[in-house]
Amino acid sequence: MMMNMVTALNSALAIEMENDDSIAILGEDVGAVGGVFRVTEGLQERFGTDRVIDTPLSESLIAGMATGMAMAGMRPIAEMQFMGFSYPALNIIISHIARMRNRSRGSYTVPLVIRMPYGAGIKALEHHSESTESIYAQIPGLKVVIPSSPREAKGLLISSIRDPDPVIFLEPARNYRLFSEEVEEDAFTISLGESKMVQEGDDITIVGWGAMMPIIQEATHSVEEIGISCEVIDLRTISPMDSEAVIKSVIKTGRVIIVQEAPMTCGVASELIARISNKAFLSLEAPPERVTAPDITVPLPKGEKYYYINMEKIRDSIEKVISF
Amino acid sequence: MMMNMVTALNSALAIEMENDDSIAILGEDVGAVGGVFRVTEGLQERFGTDRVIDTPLSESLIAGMATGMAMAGMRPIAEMQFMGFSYPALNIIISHIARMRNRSRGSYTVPLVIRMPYGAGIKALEHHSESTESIYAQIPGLKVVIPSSPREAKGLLISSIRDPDPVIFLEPARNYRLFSEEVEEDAFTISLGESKMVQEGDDITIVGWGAMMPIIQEATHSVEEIGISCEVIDLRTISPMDSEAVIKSVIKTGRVIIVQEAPMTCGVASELIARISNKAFLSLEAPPERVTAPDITVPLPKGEKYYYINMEKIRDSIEKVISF
Amino acid sequence: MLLDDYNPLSGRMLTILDQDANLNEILMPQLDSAVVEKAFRTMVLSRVADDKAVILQRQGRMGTYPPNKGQEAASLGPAMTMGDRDWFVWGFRELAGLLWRGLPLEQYYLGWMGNEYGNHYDPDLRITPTSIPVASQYTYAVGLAYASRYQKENTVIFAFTGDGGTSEGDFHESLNAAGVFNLPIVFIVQNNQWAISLPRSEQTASDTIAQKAIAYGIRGIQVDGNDILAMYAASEEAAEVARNGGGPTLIEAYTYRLGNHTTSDDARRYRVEEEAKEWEARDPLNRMLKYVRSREILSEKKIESVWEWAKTLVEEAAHKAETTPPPSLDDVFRHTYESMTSNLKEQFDDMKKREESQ
Amino acid sequence: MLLDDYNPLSGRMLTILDQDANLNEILMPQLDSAVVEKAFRTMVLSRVADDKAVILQRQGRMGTYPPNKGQEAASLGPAMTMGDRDWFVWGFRELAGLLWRGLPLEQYYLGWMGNEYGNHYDPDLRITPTSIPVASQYTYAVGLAYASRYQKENTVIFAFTGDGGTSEGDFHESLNAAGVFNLPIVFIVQNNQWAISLPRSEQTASDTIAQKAIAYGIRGIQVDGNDILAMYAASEEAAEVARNGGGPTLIEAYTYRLGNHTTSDDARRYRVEEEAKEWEARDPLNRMLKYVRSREILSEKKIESVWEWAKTLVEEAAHKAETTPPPSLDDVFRHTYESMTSNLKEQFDDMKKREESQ
Ligand SMILES: Cc1ncc(C[n+]2csc(CCOP(=O)(O)OP(=O)(O)O)c2C)c(N)n1
Ligand SMILES: Cc1ncc(C[n+]2csc(CCOP(=O)(O)OP(=O)(O)O)c2C)c(N)n1
Ligand SMILES: [Mg+2]
Ligand SMILES: [Mg+2]
Repeated sequence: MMMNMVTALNSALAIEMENDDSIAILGEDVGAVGGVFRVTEGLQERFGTDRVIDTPLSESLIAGMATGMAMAGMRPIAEMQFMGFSYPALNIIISHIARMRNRSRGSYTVPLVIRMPYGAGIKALEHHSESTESIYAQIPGLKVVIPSSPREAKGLLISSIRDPDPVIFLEPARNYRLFSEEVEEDAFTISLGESKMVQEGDDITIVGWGAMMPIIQEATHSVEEIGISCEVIDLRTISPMDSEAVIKSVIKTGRVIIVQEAPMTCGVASELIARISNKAFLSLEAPPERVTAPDITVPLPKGEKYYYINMEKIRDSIEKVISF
Repeated sequence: MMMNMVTALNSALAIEMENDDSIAILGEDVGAVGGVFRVTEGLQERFGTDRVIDTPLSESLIAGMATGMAMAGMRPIAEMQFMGFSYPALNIIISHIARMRNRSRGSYTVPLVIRMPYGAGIKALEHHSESTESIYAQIPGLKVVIPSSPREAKGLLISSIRDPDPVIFLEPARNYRLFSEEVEEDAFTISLGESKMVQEGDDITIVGWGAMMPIIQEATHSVEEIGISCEVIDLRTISPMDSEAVIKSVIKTGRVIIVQEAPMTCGVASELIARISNKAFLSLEAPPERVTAPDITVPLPKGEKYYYINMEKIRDSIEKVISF
Repeated sequence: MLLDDYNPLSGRMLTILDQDANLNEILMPQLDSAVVEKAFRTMVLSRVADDKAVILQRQGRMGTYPPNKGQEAASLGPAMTMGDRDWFVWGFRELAGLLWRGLPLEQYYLGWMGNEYGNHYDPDLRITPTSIPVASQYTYAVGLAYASRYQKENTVIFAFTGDGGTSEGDFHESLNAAGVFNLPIVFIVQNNQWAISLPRSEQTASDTIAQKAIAYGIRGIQVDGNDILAMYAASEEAAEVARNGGGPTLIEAYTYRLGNHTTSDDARRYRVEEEAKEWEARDPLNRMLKYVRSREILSEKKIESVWEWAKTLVEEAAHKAETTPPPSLDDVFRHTYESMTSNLKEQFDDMKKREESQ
Repeated sequence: MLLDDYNPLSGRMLTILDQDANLNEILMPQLDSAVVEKAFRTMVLSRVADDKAVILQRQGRMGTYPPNKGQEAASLGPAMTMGDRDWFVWGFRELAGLLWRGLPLEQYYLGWMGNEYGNHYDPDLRITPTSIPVASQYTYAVGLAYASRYQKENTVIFAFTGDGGTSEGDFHESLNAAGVFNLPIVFIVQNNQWAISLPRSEQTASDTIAQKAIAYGIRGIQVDGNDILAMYAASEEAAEVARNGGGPTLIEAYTYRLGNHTTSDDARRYRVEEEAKEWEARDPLNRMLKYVRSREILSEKKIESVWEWAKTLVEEAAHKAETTPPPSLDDVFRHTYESMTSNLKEQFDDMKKREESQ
């Protein structure tokens, strides 16, 4: 069935809720409205207000309430309306959700999912374009998943819901309705922590995740014309991070670019490069490169072009690394 | 005059408050008690309750209140009781403090300092041993300073107070009273954004900050005996990060280790290595190494030894890199 | 004192000019007709400008926009009582008040068109930038108030949020601290009955928003937010109390969002249209109009001309905003810090080269 | 109903057994003497265990510790009313209640000695782990309550924090949501008059903590927190209301922290010693003792023996805790996720090798 990312996510939620009545959704405007992006559309009607819960405007409470529900044996799926509004919940996420299992040496666990749209490129107001995924990726005890396509979104969300650990599920807002693809109607899973080999190639490894994937593919197609063969990896889960697959690829190609929507400093790309440069040191034929946003606050739409990564930037970087 | 880090910080605060009555301190228990580590001791008595303000138990408010004071032309210095209790303030710090200047294109600025003790090694309760400095370091618009010694603490704090931008000032709790050194009684400044060359050497560059510095020096002294000459750099400011100095050093030595108290993933060390491996690529004679905590929650004191970096770990890493 | 007579436990809401434009002469604030005229003009201008913004958005000429329709009195009343050096701390739905304060409409438009220069206010206006993270602005309002007293400015801070905003931790921490420090703030909650799709009754179980003041030991009052005179009177008293060291007040402006939450929203998904219909009968602008007519403050001809005047201003402002050049690369980088860090400079130079080579 | 008669606007605090052990026979809850005896024993055990912890810390055998002295009744009363499947959500100063609930004292000690196994509770106890970030536990208490209703467990959640905790955003968001969802929770604020060095009067400007309930449209009551009978009666009623679908209640337990904030604190820096002296006269344990004597629930000899019993238990628990082996490398790594990620495994193996080579 053809689905875009929104309908694929909706399908994942509906299937899982159908199969497991310990699952409940909570967040701002997730009910009648179906969330501001309509990911939860129709679910309240179908599963009732007890299982699709419109909460007051309180992000810290949403995270904490989900924590308690999970501790009591439910499988809550919380929605933060945008990543930029998840910051009030960081204390609960860092101080409780990530640690409850370790703090209690396993007496209590917090199997929950916190979904949120993230990323720029949707011409939005301030705070609606954040990509601070490395805040989450650095917290031990959390898993952080970022799908890049409708099918990936469905399979990864189902895995996240079934996972015994808390998962931060970041949905690239820009890709919600960017394209559709064939997606299985039934449930299926995609393992957390395994990257996806999007395309094999010999000359250079390009790694990305989320909204960067379609742009990376544009760029790699364009350099193929000039004879550069790219190996493309979609990281899919940034925590745990499948650096093994990336390192294996770099050992083969000798060259690597990490494409990251977020600003440069202390992002996920830097972690990957630190691992690569340590473990693929002798294989590297050129300096590992990053293509990232500059270290500035995401500009409002009129200035976004100075921030957002486009295919030219990636292509130029490929040419630079190849010709090193 | 001999000062430990607590008295040096106290001296910086007193001098600056004496000279500039737009400065006020606010936080939990900063008044009569002088803060839980006594950094603000005596200041309320000296400067009054209007300038040394005990706030209710509300970290988000503390950060926001400081923001408003700064917007109105004051120079607030806020204290978070521990880094682990700064998370409720992250929304205000990320969403307002870091952005007010850019958001208003300079109409409003937020020259403030948020001080907080950070780091493990003090046998403390849960949440009292955090080192999540890379959360702060990745936010454009913030500066993040970490002193390693009493003298550094005083000079850097005075610079931070006088800086036109918001500064997160992280004080290694472990070093508060670890040692004393000669510190000028009067005001002096140490530039933000400039690392310190602690020791020149030829064979390998060791970079650290905060509580890691004394441990690094122990390790480098111990390897000197076996003829390894270390160049040691104290980063001092992790944002902006003086990667130029580090890169220059690595180009000279060809080898590098970053020592980071925090867990490995997405830390400041990964950023430094990403920059080094890109810009000193041809000079690297061995894979850049990190010595960091494992990716786990800081254990409670009884298990801390499995987390905290000791000099042996650094020494072993030096030997490994040297013998590559 | 109104704040006593209408305290939150009185069970009464302050109305002076009711929805049929009946006037409570005893409580009526003293306003000379020039002021009433200006208030009327401002409400009209706000309404016309707001409608225009919705159209601009629909035409792809503006970004997501939160309509103000129906809430004009709630921000205008307080704005009318502000002194020159008082602070106007807004959220994102306070257009009428901002226009009274003197915010150039083109700048307002510019902001919603996605340009940070929309927030580049003349500091003398003492308006803080738009604040999107709901209720977070209350925390810096407390700081402004603290500084006001510390600097002996004798100013009052007027801080706005919505009914949804009252559920945020920041609302609580701010009102509590303002109470403890006895600060000169007037907290105005525009209770427009909805927070996107969540009705007021599901936002909090308290009967009124005003009674939340009791938790902080501060004054509270529920005011008919569509009644410009009541909003004026309550704000004036609260500001005077604050200026005289009497501390903060929470004003619940009981009003209604006649439009969608934003231009991306479709209110029909969650509320019955009759509700909005009913509230249209209580439209603050109509009420004002009736008042202006009944008191003969303006002739019918003059009233007509106010709309014309507003339309002209709005068109001009839209034009100015639209013809403002987009931010330059320099704009986008330069205001991260007072001066660019070397890392940023490197990134800037790189982008500059890219730009020039294109 | 107590919750009506002593509503926060009544200006009255509920006391049943006053500080001179005068009893209000009318309000007195029905407790048979075995229960009273057990309560007395638990208070004594708590007191002895608490004093011991302070000594252990001073001797370097325990980490930073927050003394409970003087607050025994405030957590014990509610604990006595908890059903088997009810949840006990504590912060960090609720020893007496925990002991009643059945938390093994050695495990309590183990936690404060710096070992995560101190939180490895038997899930049947339904005690959540220590929560250090003040008031944050209130947010998950709401979730537990939601789940309780959803799962038709008919349980009540008892959630504790301090007077300082009431200033946190999480306190507000939690009480508000509990009100909106009408959840079965009893929120107990141990108002011990201080939050480290900040006196209650500077924590909030409201006259009582109990009146904060009004902001959320829920029940509130101020209770003499040193009166075990009043704490019992109020909690029992609040729990019953909750269990019958009547929603949450906020109980302010008006008490006093007789000791330092923690063993790292020196209360003489910020409060006059007379204050503590005065409160010693209101010590909940003395009051209980007077009651036990006056009702002749226990003979003098038996009373004596309770202390001996407690001392023995405490010594045993301290010994057990101290002789518990420290966490292994495996302990420290294994509980980050259900199964170790490959990155973690690599770090673990590395440490393992280091450990073995030493
Ligand atoms: C912290 C935060 N969470 C979520 C949002 C998304 N959001 C924008 S407006 C809004 C509703 C606000 O309701 P209210 O405070 O009543 O103001 P109104 O929109 O009705 O004027 C929400 C949830 C936000 N801007 N900030
Ligand atoms: C979020 C947070 N901020 C600061 C602290 C440090 N701290 C520990 S206890 C305490 C005071 C708590 O006061 P109260 O809630 O009255 O409880 P009490 O200690 O009096 O029992 C503070 C500030 C903390 N633990 N958590
Ligand atoms: Mg609203
Ligand atoms: Mg207290």
